[in-house]
Amino acid sequence: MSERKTDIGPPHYEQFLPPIIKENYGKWKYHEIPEPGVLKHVSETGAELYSVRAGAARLISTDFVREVCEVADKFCDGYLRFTSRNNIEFLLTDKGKIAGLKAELKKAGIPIGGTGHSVTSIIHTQGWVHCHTPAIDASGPVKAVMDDLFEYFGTHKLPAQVRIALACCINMCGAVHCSDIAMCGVHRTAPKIMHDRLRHLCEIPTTIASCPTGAIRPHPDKSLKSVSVNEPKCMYCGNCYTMCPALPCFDAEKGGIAILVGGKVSNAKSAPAFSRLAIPYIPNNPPRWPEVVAAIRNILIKYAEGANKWERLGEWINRIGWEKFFEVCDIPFTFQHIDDYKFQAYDTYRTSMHFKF
Amino acid sequence: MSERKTDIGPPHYEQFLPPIIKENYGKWKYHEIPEPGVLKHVSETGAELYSVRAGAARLISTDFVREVCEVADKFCDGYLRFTSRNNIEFLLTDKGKIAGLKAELKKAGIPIGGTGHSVTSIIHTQGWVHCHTPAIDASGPVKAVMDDLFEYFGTHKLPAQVRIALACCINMCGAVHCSDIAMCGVHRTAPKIMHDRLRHLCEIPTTIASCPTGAIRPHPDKSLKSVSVNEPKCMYCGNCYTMCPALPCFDAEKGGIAILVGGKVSNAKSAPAFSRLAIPYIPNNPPRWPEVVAAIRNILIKYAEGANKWERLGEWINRIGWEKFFEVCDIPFTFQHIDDYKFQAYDTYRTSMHFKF
Amino acid sequence: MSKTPLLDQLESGPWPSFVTDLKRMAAKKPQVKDLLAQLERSYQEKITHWKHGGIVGVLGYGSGIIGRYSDLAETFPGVEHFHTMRINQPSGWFYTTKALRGLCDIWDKHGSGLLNMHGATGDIIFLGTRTENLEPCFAELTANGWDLGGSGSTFRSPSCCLGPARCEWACYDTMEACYVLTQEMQFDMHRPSYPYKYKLKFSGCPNDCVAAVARADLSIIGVWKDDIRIDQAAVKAYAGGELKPRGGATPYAKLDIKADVTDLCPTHCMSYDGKKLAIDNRNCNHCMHCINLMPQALRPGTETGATLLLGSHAPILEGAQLSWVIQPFIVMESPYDEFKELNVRITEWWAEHGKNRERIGELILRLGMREFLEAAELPPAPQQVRIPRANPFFFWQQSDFDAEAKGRKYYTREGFDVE
Amino acid sequence: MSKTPLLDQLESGPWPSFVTDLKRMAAKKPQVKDLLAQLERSYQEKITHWKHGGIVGVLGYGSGIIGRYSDLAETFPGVEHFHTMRINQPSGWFYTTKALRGLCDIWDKHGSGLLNMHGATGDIIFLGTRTENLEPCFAELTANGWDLGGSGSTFRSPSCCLGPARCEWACYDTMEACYVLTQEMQFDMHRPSYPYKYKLKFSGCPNDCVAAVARADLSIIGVWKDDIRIDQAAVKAYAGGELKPRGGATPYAKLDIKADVTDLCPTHCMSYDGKKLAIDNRNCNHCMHCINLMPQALRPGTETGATLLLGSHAPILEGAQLSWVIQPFIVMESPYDEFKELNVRITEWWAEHGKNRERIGELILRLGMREFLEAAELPPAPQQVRIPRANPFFFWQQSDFDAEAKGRKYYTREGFDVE
Ligand code: SRM
Ligand code: SRM
Ligand code: SRM
Ligand code: SRM
Ligand code: SF4
Ligand code: SF4
Ligand code: SF4
Ligand code: SF4
Ligand code: SF4
Ligand code: SF4
Ligand code: SF4
Ligand code: SF4
Repeated sequence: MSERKTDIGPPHYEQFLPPIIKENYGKWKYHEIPEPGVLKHVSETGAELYSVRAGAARLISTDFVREVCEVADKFCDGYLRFTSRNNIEFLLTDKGKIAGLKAELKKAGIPIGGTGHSVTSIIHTQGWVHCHTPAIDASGPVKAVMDDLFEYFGTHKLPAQVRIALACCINMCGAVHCSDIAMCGVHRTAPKIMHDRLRHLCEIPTTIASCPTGAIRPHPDKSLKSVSVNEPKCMYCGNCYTMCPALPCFDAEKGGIAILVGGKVSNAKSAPAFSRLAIPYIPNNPPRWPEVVAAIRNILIKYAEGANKWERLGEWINRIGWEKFFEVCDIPFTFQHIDDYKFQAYDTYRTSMHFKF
Repeated sequence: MSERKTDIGPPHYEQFLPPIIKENYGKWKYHEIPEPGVLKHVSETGAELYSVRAGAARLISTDFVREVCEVADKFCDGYLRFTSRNNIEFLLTDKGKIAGLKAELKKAGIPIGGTGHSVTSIIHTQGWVHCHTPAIDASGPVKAVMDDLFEYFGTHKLPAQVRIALACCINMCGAVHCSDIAMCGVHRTAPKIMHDRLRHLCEIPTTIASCPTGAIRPHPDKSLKSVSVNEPKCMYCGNCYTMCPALPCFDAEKGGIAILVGGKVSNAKSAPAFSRLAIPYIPNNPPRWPEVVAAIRNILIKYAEGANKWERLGEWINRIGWEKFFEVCDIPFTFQHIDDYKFQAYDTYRTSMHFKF
Repeated sequence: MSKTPLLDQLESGPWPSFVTDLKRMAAKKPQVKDLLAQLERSYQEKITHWKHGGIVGVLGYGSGIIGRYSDLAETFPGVEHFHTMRINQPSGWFYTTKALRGLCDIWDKHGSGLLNMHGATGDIIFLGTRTENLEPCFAELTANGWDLGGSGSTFRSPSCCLGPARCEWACYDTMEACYVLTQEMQFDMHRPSYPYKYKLKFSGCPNDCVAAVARADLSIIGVWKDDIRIDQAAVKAYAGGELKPRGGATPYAKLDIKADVTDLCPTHCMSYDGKKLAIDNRNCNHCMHCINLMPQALRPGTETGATLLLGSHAPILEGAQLSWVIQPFIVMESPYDEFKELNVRITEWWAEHGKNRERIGELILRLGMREFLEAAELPPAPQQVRIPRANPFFFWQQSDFDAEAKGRKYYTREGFDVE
Repeated sequence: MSKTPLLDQLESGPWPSFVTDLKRMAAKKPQVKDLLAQLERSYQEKITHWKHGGIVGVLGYGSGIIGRYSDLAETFPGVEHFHTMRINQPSGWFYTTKALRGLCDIWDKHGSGLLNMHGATGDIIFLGTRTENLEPCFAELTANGWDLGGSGSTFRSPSCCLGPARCEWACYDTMEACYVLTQEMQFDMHRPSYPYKYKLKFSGCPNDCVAAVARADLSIIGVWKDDIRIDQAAVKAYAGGELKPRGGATPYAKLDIKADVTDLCPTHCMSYDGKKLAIDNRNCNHCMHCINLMPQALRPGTETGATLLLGSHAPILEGAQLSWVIQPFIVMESPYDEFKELNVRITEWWAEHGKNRERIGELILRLGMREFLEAAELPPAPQQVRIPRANPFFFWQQSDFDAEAKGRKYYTREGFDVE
């Protein structure tokens, strides 16, 4: 048996770069975005690189990857990349080939867009397809929302870029916590304790320590060798379940989706910011989550109507004030909107007369 | 013996109002400030009230009060008031008497000013004159600073009003925590435990609970019936001393003054804001605290030079950035400036690329 | 040679000298002489010479007096006892000379003759007397219509800006509200029954001239709901330089309405076309900036009342807090029943749940805004928060699920939940 | 009748359907058929059917595989095991079709044929295989030059924006830095020895196209120290409308340089007189706004490097954090020794002091920035804070007093203290 290879790390990227990039590496001078989904980068040497950006489901098959490879072979000498938001970029130097590439993608049902003032692909997670803690599916709501917002993917109609993300539970894999619009799966049931299993599967001190709100205590009945949960102190984070599988906190009826808005990552104009709770709960409604789709469209439309040029969603809200956001979007303000979670809470309170009636 | 009177509360204010105020109560239309220290209020009825504002030490004698009463009798029909910042206001209706009043005050060494874009009287506390926890005196540093900034009391030279405050310990009686410039007495010594006295004077559990950082523990030697202090966890707040007199945390050498800046209270333009640490420590140097006086003048001058019209000190700093404030005022940035106190700390960190080199 | 060489250095300079003032009193009162001598020692040694305060008071009261003893009583017997008496000031700190002289007479008789006009909370501070003088002094004060203010874990002496007495911007009667509430709360002011101190401050408008937002557990700040009143003729006079910005109290001779006013409006809800000033009042933040700069052209609206904010205090124990909005608008009119009842709900909830030395603002942080708002019977409102929460860690209570079951979308408060 | 009536409804609509894609794979792979069937059950019951993950892996590694088992294994035996393999992606997610096909071949052979391009951390996610396939699949991957990424309490697969490969704004070589650090940290990536996960993300400029500030314990964001380069001729072309704002990717045909650029500059350090654009670079915040809108007129300066920010992560446990500045400027050039050494100091300090499942950002909040900065050998700098502390609760250490005794005014760090 040959020596087992380990710790070789990923291949060096250079072998995957098209020649034009190798030649102009670090020499790019400017870019243009001649049409939605098409980027043109011009080098100091005068060389021109075209990138055509296309959307896809993130959950894909090798068949699909092979299809995409065929397109890339045909138009891009076999060079392509993926973006940090799971779009595909076809890299080519021959401007003349763009039309053909676009036609081919169209035929394959692969949409082009995601650049500039668009809604680009939704960063998302596993959901019911692969994870053990989701309150919702991931790919399903994403598909439903993108179907609805499709017109915004391939156009530059919005006041600025709009980044949508989804996480299927509050672990928030992905950048839900800093997105213009975010869907977050939420549980609303305290863990059900499976005393029989707990005894065998879980370390009691670790389980107790795992609860950020201190809701878990040793069970008063010592003979059970289990724990009890002080339900009013539980905010359904599932952290105890991560540490102890005998504490499932799922519930077919009470799970759902919260919508958070106004986050961003870039430093352009305003600083990076967290997304903030807009709608605390929308019932889980597979397969197409129509209330979620409608809620997101509503927010997007109000934003598009109300924002100034160049204003990200959160910048718009900050300008008009959150009280106006709730008014304009006709979203009720509830106890859940008011932070009561430890150290961050105070900083969210309005300690001034700066508000509107 | 006649019935003992209790709970009668303060006298009704109406008996102290001059007739012009009674007649125009709630009917004031606008005001002017024709010269520093002189306010003119005009009523919807056309009536005109003049108020002449004068500064005084806040620590005064009945002799001084009687002197002031004489002036008020002579020019104001016996009506006067004090302001929320301990200035005296002489209330009069006859414009012609202002000159005489001013001359009389001048003779008595009572300065006129404190209006508009001035440095008005310094809100302060007791210090060595009356309190048990001060790190510094109060009246002394205030006198020294006001002597130095005297030219700003009776003029309207600054870009906006500048409110200075002093607290002799970190209990911060007064509004030190929200002032343009604040002096705050700070200790830098952990409490010295007087085991003999502690046993008799203090409840051990209350004493332990009083420490916000959890630095106090039961003394390992149970027979002592006392406590021990984990010195590196102590930030010298004196709260344990408030609960237990056997834990003095004073020290003639290590006490001193911290300077905080950029706070405000009004909602004008920007929201109310806390003062922030500018200089963590200046040695205690009675009787005239020259280093403190110089530090405050330096900050005031840099502000006056750098601020835009109407900009409060904190608004100026926010516009240029704290890194520039430290640069412009030539104040070293130290570990002490970086918040590390519990829940507020994270919110002060720079979570963006928005800074200047 | 002078006995107070260090203090003497505080007699020079243009600002009035407390040392000079105290010295003349020292000539009459031995305790003031000893006070100066002890203070000189503190200036030499850089340390206080007051002992940890003891509990002293007048009969039936648990507040209003701060006990103070010297740790150098043998050297300076005059300051062996040097207690403070806090006398509740009248609304707006207005006096007649007659009233002031009356106070001086009492204090000359029973105390050191030293005082502060006023203490940082607002009281008249009589500084320095002996235990045995407290009761006679108190008797004479009450006989003359004065009473003690608060100290310790009580309702503290409220204070207010002078409001309608002399200010054109007062959105409610701060003076009367302060007086009425002070009277209403006499019992709680003089008998410590709270977990810690509780302060009220009344400001007539968002300029907040008593710093209510920073220093009062319950801050009552005047505000208007309708439109800022504009006098366009006066606007023109400002633009032309006939009227001076901020009533004249600035170094600037003339207002540039665009640069100085509309561009600096924090919500950008104003516009000025060189002739007419327009305000989109629905987007005004009530910051007062424009009104402050043009007092003859602009005035608050006429549908006025107050915003209630809660929770401010100095840094002990978890860091300072500013008060935050709990009720965006309340009509403040005599007899202030709505306000009084709310105040009772707040203090009762705090008294029930607060730990020793826990301010109301800290208790809310510990138990959560919802628990507080439900106890205070206040519905959630977006004005209460600057921004909604960022974390996904929120709670649902049975009342929420019940409302959902009834077909309501969200529970906000019994009778207020949203369909 | 279809066995997946609910999922079928996700086949319509213009956006590519994962259901359609999976269905064709289901025709070839029974496990995909079972996956769809189980997913349909989840859609019906609104609940996941995956069990709490178990620990599975390849020999010698403690990471790179996420164990996953169905709780309906008897009904859907194809998904009894359905583990994920995380394959470390190449820098910038560049591929040749040859490389991609090679990966597909391996996965068709050893797994479900389903994958994510890419996971949220950046890995290629091979979704669904059985325990017994892990080792052979791994052998074939490494034979072809691929390796597993991180999972669990390890150094996670770093990621980077494409930087100099295609972007004119890259202030350092993100691709190379990411590659070098990934190689450097192989041991820590594959053997869990940290308190929790530790992520690195490299963005070439403050636009932060990999969301480093939000999702990386250590965020390396490119920046320049000198002046923004201006091409005034191009400025004119923007003003005239010959050049389109933001390269054309907006609904707006023409740039109004004052309204759109200089007025929106957050530091107001720009001015435009209708002809020339001027920048007061000492007051520029590096926000990128002006550059973003006028890519042909403006470019970052040439004295470039990166800012290091630390601490971001999702909300577990105390709420989400964004990374904050720990070193305002570092030169990022191969072999990145300064950076590597700092990274070691950071992880060693964290490994020593961190509790189980405590991210580095949380540890710093628990122990204080000073302790961290001293361990990391970084001096305090005003750029690290947005605002200095408001509370007066600060500590002094012996080193401060020692520095004072030596006549220095402030201690900032051995060798750096201020005279
Ligand atoms: C390809 C990609 C980097 C990569 O290595 O994969 C990329 C590429 C570019 N970004 Fe980006 N960004 C990419 C993710 C991001 C992200 C990360 C994210 O969304 O998760 C951000 C931060 C988002 C946020 O703030 O929430 C991001 C914030 C920006 C910005 C800031 C815009 C703003 O107003 O906030 C710019 C500047 C601009 O668009 O003018 C920018 C500009 C650019 C430029 C123009 C850079 C250049 O000169 O080539 C590229 C084309 C932009 C376009 O599509 O309009 N890129 N860009 C990523 C494409 C994602 C996608 O497929 O949709
Ligand atoms: C007399 C007094 C109220 C009282 O009941 O005693 C008062 C009276 C007036 N204040 Fe005030 N303010 C008084 C303390 C305050 C305070 C509280 C404090 O300083 O502790 C504040 C908040 C300070 C802060 O923000 O830190 C305060 C913030 C204002 C402002 C907001 C200015 C700003 O730019 O932030 C105005 C508006 C203005 O000046 O144009 C204002 C305006 C006024 C007006 C013009 C109101 C009026 O129309 O009559 C009065 C004369 C102002 C002047 O002196 O220039 N008053 N004013 C207080 C005099 C204090 C003193 O002796 O110096
Ligand atoms: C006299 C006065 C200072 C002055 O010279 O004006 C004062 C003096 C004392 N304050 Fe104060 N406070 C005074 C107004 C304030 C204010 C300002 C205000 O009320 O507007 C504050 C800030 C606002 C607040 O309430 O938070 C204030 C915040 C404190 C604190 C910190 C409370 C906190 O929550 O952070 C303490 C510490 C304590 O309660 O143990 C304190 C404690 C004290 C004690 C009782 C010291 C103690 O620990 O026992 C001081 C007695 C001094 C003495 O010997 O006379 N004092 N104290 C003020 C009361 C005069 C009056 O009645 O008018
Ligand atoms: C696969 C992936 C989601 C995806 O579909 O893309 C994922 C999936 C899981 N994440 Fe994640 N995380 C993934 C990227 C992230 C990110 C984004 C990133 O890395 O940029 C985050 C936010 C950033 C961060 O690190 O904080 C993230 C924050 C979490 C957290 C919360 C950590 C925190 O400090 O708040 C958990 C909970 C935990 O660690 O127990 C978590 C836990 C998990 C676990 C392992 C569930 C668990 O408790 O054991 C999930 C396994 C799902 C499965 O069955 O496959 N995952 N997770 C992502 C990794 C793919 C990859 O390697 O490329
Ligand atoms: S967000 Fe939660 S449920 Fe979704 S993949 Fe991450 S850990 Fe799993
Ligand atoms: S779900 Fe979260 S809050 Fe609830 S008991 Fe478990 S760990 Fe605690
Ligand atoms: S600030 Fe401190 S020392 Fe000064 S009066 Fe208040 S409690 Fe006493
Ligand atoms: S001074 Fe403050 S921090 Fe120090 S031991 Fe006493 S209570 Fe604790
Ligand atoms: S708070 Fe407003 S109403 Fe009261 S005095 Fe100040 S400016 Fe006038
Ligand atoms: S009060 Fe403030 S927010 Fe309202 S219009 Fe005037 S300046 Fe603008
Ligand atoms: S982060 Fe900056 S350098 Fe990297 S791709 Fe985005 S814009 Fe270009
Ligand atoms: S990068 Fe941002 S801060 Fe700097 S000049 Fe441009 S717009 Fe202004």
